[in-house]
Amino acid sequence: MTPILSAREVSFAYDGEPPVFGGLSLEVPEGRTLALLGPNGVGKTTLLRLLTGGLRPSRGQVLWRGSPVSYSRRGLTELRTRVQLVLQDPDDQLFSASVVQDVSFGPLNLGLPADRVRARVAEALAAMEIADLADRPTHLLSFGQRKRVAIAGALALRPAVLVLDEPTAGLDPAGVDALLATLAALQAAGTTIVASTHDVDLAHRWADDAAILAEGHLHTGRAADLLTDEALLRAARLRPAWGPAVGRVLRRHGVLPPGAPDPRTPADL
Amino acid sequence: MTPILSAREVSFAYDGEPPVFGGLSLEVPEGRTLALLGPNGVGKTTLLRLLTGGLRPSRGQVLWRGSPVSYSRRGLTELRTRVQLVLQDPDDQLFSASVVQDVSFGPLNLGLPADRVRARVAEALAAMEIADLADRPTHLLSFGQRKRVAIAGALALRPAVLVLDEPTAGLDPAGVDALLATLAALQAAGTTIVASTHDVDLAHRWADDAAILAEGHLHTGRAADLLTDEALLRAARLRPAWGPAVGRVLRRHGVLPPGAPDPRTPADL
Amino acid sequence: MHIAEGYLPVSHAVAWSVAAAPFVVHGATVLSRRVKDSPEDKLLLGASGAFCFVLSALKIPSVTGSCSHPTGTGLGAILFRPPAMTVLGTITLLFQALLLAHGGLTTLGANVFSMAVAGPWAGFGAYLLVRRLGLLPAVFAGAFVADLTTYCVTTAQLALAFPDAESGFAGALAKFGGIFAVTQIPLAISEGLLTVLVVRLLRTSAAADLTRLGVLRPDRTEATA
Amino acid sequence: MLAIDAAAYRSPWRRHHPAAKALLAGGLLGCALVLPPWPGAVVTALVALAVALCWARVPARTLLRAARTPLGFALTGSLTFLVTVGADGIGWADGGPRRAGEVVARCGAAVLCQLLFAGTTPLADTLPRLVRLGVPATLVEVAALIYRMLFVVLDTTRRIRDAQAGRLGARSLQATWRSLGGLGSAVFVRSFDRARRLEIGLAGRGYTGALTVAVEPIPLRTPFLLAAPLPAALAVTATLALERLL
Repeated sequence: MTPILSAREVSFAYDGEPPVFGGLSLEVPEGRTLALLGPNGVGKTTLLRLLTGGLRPSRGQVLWRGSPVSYSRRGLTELRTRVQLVLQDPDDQLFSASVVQDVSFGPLNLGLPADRVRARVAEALAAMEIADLADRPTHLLSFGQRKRVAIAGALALRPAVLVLDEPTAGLDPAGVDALLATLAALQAAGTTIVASTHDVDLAHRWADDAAILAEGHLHTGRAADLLTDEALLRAARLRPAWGPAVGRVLRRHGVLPPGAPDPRTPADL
Repeated sequence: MTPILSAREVSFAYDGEPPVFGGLSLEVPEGRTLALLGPNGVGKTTLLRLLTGGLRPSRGQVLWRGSPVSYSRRGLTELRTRVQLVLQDPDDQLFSASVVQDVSFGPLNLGLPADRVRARVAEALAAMEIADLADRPTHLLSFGQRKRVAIAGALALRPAVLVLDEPTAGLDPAGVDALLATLAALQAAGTTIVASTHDVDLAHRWADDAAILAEGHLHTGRAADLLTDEALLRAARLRPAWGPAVGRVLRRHGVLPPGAPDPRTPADL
Repeated sequence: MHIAEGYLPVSHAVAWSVAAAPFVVHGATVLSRRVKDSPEDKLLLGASGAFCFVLSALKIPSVTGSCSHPTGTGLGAILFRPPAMTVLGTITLLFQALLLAHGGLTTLGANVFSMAVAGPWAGFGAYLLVRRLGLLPAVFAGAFVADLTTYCVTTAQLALAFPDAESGFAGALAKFGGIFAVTQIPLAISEGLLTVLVVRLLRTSAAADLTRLGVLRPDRTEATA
Repeated sequence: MLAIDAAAYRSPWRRHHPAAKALLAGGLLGCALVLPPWPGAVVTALVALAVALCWARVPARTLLRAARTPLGFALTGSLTFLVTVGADGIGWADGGPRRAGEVVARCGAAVLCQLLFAGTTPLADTLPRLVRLGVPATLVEVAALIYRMLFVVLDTTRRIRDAQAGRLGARSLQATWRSLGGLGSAVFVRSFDRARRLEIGLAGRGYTGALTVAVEPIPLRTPFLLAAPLPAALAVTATLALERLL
């Protein structure tokens, strides 16, 4: 099946700097969740910005359902109604003091009429479970609430693919759980989700597929396979997850039957 | 033994807001590491700022070796040469153009002569293992490097107690490992360390003592006891750590002998 | 030195609003053109405005030992040019009136004239005159003159509104001038010093921005001076 | 973070249209400026205070704290009315105290009206509506952007200042200056950096130059609109009645 979004041999260098990476390929299968892992500074954010049209590859192509993305104004508008990026720091995306005004920005840029904009805003706030924050000023919200508003701003464009840069950074465990539940509901409603992280436990708990970016190479595969490959994780300067390690020990000692899945959280034990 | 730093029944409210908490007591034993845990928004940062003289309790006292801290200019100077706070975002602490200038800020404010300032800076950079960054402009450093420079800026005042707010936030696993190793070296050299986090695994791996702030109450005790109390952790909206959970299962099935310590990282398995 | 809401008689409030209006309109026209050419400038203007507001909220020690707030108009005029500073200053003054009750809505015109028109233009003029002698002396001159001009204009505004019973405008000028000089002249010196400290650091930490804003010359010989 | 701003969002009048609130507070402000200071300004001040505290429920503490700076200015400035400068030097002015009292009363009343509006009407509700009054959209967008970034930058400033104090940055005058220079430049750098990151964040949402947003409609409620001119009418009536009595 054609992936919904893919990168083919993309390279990128910021103006006047050495290339961040050269020739990476990635396929995002439709309707699934993909975790992009790697240590800090390896280019995860750059790759996400390439996938969402925010940067243009110096070589290679980004493809939407197999067709190369056009970087004309129209082509970019088309891509952005399909793929939305949520940055790590919500303050980088929230420009309005009013939650409703901020979320309405994307739909208005699409040229939708006022009543449809209102409907989109209400829908996005409901999906993020923050309808009650509609009247609150952005600057009096907590970090976790601002994060949700930023995601709602992306959802208001009804993207088919939602791309999140370190979505759980700065959230406490309860906040992480709540956000993962919301993302799961989005996925169930048909949205494809890509998220970067350097937390292997988190990726193991949440992702269907994984891509590990290390030393300029991208390793891709099913999360269950890739995230249990300790040699690869070590090479990528990541810490192996508890779940697979515990599962292995328990199976070795016969506590878990051979075919049973690895535990995902300590509560599974 | 008298704790090196303590809070006795401290309450605090920001101007015109309801109190963050009322009547908390905490003792920081000398030469050990204490983890302060709790969900976001519960007042961890406020408590750390009270302990380091950045805020003055509305009721209650902060004590240095059993004597109440004086909030006179002289009293605060004295406290701050003994207790230093490192904020979560290093950019809030770096305001000079170069690393050396930044780290020298504290010693210069102490009024030390130039050669002693230089010695202090060199010592702090060496302790944080960033002597090679001395002449670099701060804004060209990576996040992890900036974090180390921020800590060096605090160490240059030669504090007996180093207080860190979410020191590992934003660091990747390799960065976390390296920072924990550096903090261990500081502790070995006699520095008492207090750090806030909402990562129970991290606290379990690193701290001697723990304090859990939940719903306005502070629960304190040895890390090994407190961090295995699942009911308490759940009440504090924290996720139980893998280590103790895995240890319990392994002991129950006879894989680990009854007295053996819990694993601290998946690599221990 | 913000003239509080209701302090000026209605006729004076109206007159100063009329006097300030052409400058604000001119500034707004300049800005609109700039933003149309490069949309990203709108975000930089937002940042600049926020910076100006925060700068004017800093407490700085004055030479007399008391504390006061800088106007920030000199640095603003040097960094963003007087027309832009008139607009940013007007917005800042509106926010100060509504968020801090510093200055008022009916006195907005008078405050805009002293702090967002006279101060920036005088400061920028002084800056240009001294620029040959080097960046930092020029920055000091710009900030000092902008602050002092603001104070002089406000004094004149008050003296016009409340002339002395015997000696009229001149006497009132002396009275208002005298009573506010105690805080304002040391403050002007302090603001000049602070602005020099800030620009000196910016020369290393934000050389590219200063060059783009036209404060540093592109050859960057001053960046290392 | 800013007490008046926070009060405005929590105000029970939040759901009233800004125009209705402007009519109410503006009417009172007109009374403060136009009615004879005695007894007009005093009456207006009392009416404005009563409306603010009892009807709009602006927190008394916020109101009083905010009024301190403008009243301090009014008092200092009005000291000059007590003396007169003539050919034969400085002397006490005839009727000086009365003139000072009048100006301070007028200013105090006006400040309370201003705070009545500011303490009940969030800027996020007011700013986008300025376009309908003929203010150019670009200007309104820049103002709204400044308003949003203000809080991000203020927060940064507070944290940097705390960090400096923690490292003895306020220990001596020299240290204070060193801190202020660092603070000013760091805030500039952080503000500009923030603007550039916001540009990246908004580009993905389709930013091409206009920050158009949908303004939530706030209905103009007839009862409140009808009640809005009443405080001013009350102030005028009471002043006229008192003038006849006195």
